[in-house]
Amino acid sequence: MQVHKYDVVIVGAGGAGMRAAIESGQRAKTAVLTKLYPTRSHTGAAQGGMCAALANVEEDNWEWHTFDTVKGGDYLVDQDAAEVMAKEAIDAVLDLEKMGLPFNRTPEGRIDQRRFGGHTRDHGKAPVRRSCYAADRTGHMILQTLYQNCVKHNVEFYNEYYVLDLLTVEEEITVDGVTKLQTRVAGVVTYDLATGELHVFQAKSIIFASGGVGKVYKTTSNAHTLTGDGMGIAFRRGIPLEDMEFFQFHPTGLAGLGILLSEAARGEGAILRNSEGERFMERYAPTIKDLAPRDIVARSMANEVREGRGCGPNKDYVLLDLTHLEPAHIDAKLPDITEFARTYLGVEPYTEPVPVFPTAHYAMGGIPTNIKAEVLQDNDTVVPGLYAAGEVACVSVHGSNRLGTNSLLDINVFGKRAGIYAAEYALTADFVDIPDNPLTETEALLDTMRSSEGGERVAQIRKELQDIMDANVQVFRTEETLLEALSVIDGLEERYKHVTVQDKGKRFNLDLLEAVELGFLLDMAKVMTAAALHRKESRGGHFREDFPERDDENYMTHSMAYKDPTATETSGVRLKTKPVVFTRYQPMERKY
Amino acid sequence: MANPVIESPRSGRVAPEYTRRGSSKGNFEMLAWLFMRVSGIILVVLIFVHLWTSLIDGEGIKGVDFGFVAGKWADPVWQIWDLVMLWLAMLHGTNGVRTIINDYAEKDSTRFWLKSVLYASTVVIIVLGTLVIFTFDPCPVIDGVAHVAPYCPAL
Amino acid sequence: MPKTPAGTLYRGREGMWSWVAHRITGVVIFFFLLVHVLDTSLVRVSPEAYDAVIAAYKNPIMGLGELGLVGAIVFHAFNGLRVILIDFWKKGPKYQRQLLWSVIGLWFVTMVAFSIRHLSVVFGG
Amino acid sequence: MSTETVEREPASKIELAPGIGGGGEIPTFDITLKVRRYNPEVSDDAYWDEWKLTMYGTDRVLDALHKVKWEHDGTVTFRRSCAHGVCGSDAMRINGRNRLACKTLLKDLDTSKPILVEPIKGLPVEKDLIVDMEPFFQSFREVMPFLVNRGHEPTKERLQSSEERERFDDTTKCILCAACTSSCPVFWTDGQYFGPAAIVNAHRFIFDSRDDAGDMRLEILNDKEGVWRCRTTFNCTEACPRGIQVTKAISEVKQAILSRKI
Repeated sequence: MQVHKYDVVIVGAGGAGMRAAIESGQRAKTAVLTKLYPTRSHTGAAQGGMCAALANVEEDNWEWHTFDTVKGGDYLVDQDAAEVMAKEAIDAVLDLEKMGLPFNRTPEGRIDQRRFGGHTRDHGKAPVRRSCYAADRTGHMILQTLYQNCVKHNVEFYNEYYVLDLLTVEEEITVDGVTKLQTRVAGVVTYDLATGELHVFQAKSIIFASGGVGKVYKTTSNAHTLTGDGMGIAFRRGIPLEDMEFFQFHPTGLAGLGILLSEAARGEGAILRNSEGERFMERYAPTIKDLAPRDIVARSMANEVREGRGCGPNKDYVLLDLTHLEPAHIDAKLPDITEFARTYLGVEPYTEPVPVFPTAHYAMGGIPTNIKAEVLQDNDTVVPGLYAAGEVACVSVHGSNRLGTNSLLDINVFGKRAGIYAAEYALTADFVDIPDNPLTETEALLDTMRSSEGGERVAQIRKELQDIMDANVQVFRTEETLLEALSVIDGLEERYKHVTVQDKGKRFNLDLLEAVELGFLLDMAKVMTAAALHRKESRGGHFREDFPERDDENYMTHSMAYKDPTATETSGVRLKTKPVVFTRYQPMERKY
Repeated sequence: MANPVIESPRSGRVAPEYTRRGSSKGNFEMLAWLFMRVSGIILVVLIFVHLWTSLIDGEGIKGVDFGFVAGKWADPVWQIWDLVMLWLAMLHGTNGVRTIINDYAEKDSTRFWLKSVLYASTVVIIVLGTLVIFTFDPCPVIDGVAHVAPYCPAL
Repeated sequence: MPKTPAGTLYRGREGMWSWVAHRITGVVIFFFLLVHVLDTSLVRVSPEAYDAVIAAYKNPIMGLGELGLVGAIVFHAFNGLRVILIDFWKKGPKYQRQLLWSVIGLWFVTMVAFSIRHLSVVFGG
Repeated sequence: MSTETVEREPASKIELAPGIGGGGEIPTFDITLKVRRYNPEVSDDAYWDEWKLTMYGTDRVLDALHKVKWEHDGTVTFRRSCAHGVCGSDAMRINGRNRLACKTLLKDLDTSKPILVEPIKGLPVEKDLIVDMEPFFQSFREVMPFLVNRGHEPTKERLQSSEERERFDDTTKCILCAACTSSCPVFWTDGQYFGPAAIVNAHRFIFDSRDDAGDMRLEILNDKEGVWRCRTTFNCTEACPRGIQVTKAISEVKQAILSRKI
């Protein structure tokens, strides 16, 4: 067993991980562990932009941005976090610019800004230009710029090191006369994909920045690698997951494929039409129409299709119409996404509307953290030395529905905070001793899979999981669909015990990797479904047809899902609640 | 069954074959690159005219003999012409072959020997050629027998 | 190089094959150049020696060889000019393919003209 | 870029042409996929493996590889992540040319013949389609691929005109997939050449008006393994899945070195 010692270990090398690494690498001995290579992460797929109230092109301020974020998240947003994010957004953008990010520019040479869904002037009066962007590859440029700066600061990467376990110890502490168990973290166990060996990384601070869990769905904009590993590891180690019922479906995925066409398309003037050629968003959001937040647009689209106004042979998609825009304008602002339409669907966006349908996009929920990116083991107890940032975390700045561009902002603001706080903690703290036999559980997990002859195929189970999630835990949900999903997942979990990998080797055993990832997917699907079942109201990205109204009286709370084998009625997921933080905005009806 | 030993950690470790062998100071490669282009343009002119006179003009290849050479080199313009052509072509060619050796010789020792042979032959050829052009005698007397040609002074 | 299992030939396009041709013609010309300097040097040995060797160039088989040599030189020259245009002309990289077809066209025209003249000399009286 | 957006409000309702927006039955067809296999744990020899598959019109080579891995042979090993051409994981040689498997539609290939898939050339093969990327990233790191600015740090952003930004826009598209570098005949020879990707990333900063370290990067690329080894074969330009004019970028770096030295 190889043991490496670092002050700070960062799990994941996407936007949040590398943003944290830049801060922590300059302050403490830092290692970044990633199951990919740094620039392969899904941050690179983000297109439209990153909002900040720079007011470069029109009047704007960070309070409006906070309001939009809170309202966009249907008031489930922790407002202290939203304030931090909107306020620090400005520096986050300027930091990136100073790191070299090639933002598009105004005629005066300042960072240009454009409109984006849900971002408005003066508390919802009209759309505002707030999104800073680099063509339609803002995420790509952020990822590249962060990696470039990691190179500049000599950050140590361990590429293709797959983190499989978090090493924790429990100790009794007494706070205010109450004795409870405090979780402490000692390090992580990783699987070196190249050699098939396990390594232990002992660290004072550990930052999870491992991204989302989009692959529980079939139609998703997410990368194959987004399998909820970080969330799964934390969950298995007793850390709760917050707000997992809220999953964002991005309105404009290429129909059937799920590949994303940026909201920037609508920001630049593209509109949605149904089979009758009608601009149906005028009915659903009369004020901001196609630029309504994603949950509303996605639901409207799904509703159009459900009511028989879908296009195509199966009437199962709607159209994104860019044909009234100047080709030159499209080329200048949206070059990549028009290429996607051409490459993957053979549609020429200059002259033909593009078939689109909502695609699973973003997990609003995740590992609960406070505004210092510290992970919580319950509603208010911090796990010392454990941090999370990015999609894996839930600060909660997105509440029940994230606004477009706020994810790139989230990773930059809270990635930076995680890096700074983790390094500062590491400089004052001591190592926690690695528990005895740290590899036992991981080895057992891998050995079972390698030696199993049960004959169940990873791909088959995963496909069935994705099918049921797509059908039953999508834009519209009911108790019935959710219960069915839960029982299907239980069945799949049973079959997963007999899963067989064909590759028995050590070197680059990606067959084994997929099997392990499937385990996390099953866990997360279960948590998401159980949490959705628990929330008997409709809010943001979570729409219960049996409870179509928002219910502030009973559900103005975050959900906290704990692993608890005794909670048999919800497949081993125990749900609790956590209060929402309010500072200045009281809940109102959410209309656009 | 080969059991590969993969060093760990692998990240950041570059296989030795790919580690660059020191960096070169100075502008040699740049100058060589530039020389190829400049000499190339000049050579196109020099060689095309050379080919015209040797292969097309007059009787073509059939017209080439000692007398043809002698007649040409009697004119200093042609002497200079051929001299420049010799030098540029040899250097251009040598540099070309040098890059090819650099590209394809797998071992340092092979590379060294091939280049040594190349440079030696280049020197020999350039020196030889230069000497021939400058010491050329259109009416040589060999073993007391004078070469007879219309342009030779009558004995 | 570490052991890399050999695969198929890389299917490069005009740019790669013109470069391959450029290299091959370059090497051919270089070796001819060495020989050519040596044979020309025979003028310093004796007129007879030179004429004897040069006579060899005049037989039909060598005549075809000369045709090949000239073909190589003309290609190397024209393609070399193309490379220079790519290097120094702003739009060179954009039109590299068209430039190559021009090179091939010019080469063809030149070679037809040269062949007519040269082969009639070699095979003629 | 200007900030003007099309302000003209689009029509509330339009007549759609019949059958607009693609659609129709997605055709299926059969392909033969041949993959070059190599696993040093089992044998030192590489070999070709082949499968016959039924695929759909919208499927890409990556889908075919997944079908093999998920339904036929789990030991087939390749990297992939985003699956739509922005992460750069799945560069491989498809029918002899470097492509991203996720961006190459099967229907665009000649499906009457077997589709050949091999690892990219010039980097050590580790297993099947996976190559050791470290030498590639090493070259990237060596060209100082980051902004260096020695001036005063402004409180707000540094100013840059749209024209100045446009100057290096093309080379900012690079996703570090190595399709260009591993398509370069010079890189295949000994792996010492910096390679197109590193030069592209140097170009991105050399021509950035905000950067002050252009001279240092030019000095690095003036090396014997630098830009002068480029032979303008255009393989890199043709291989780039992002459409970057790689050869042109290299030419511009060459000229920048020349103009500074002479």
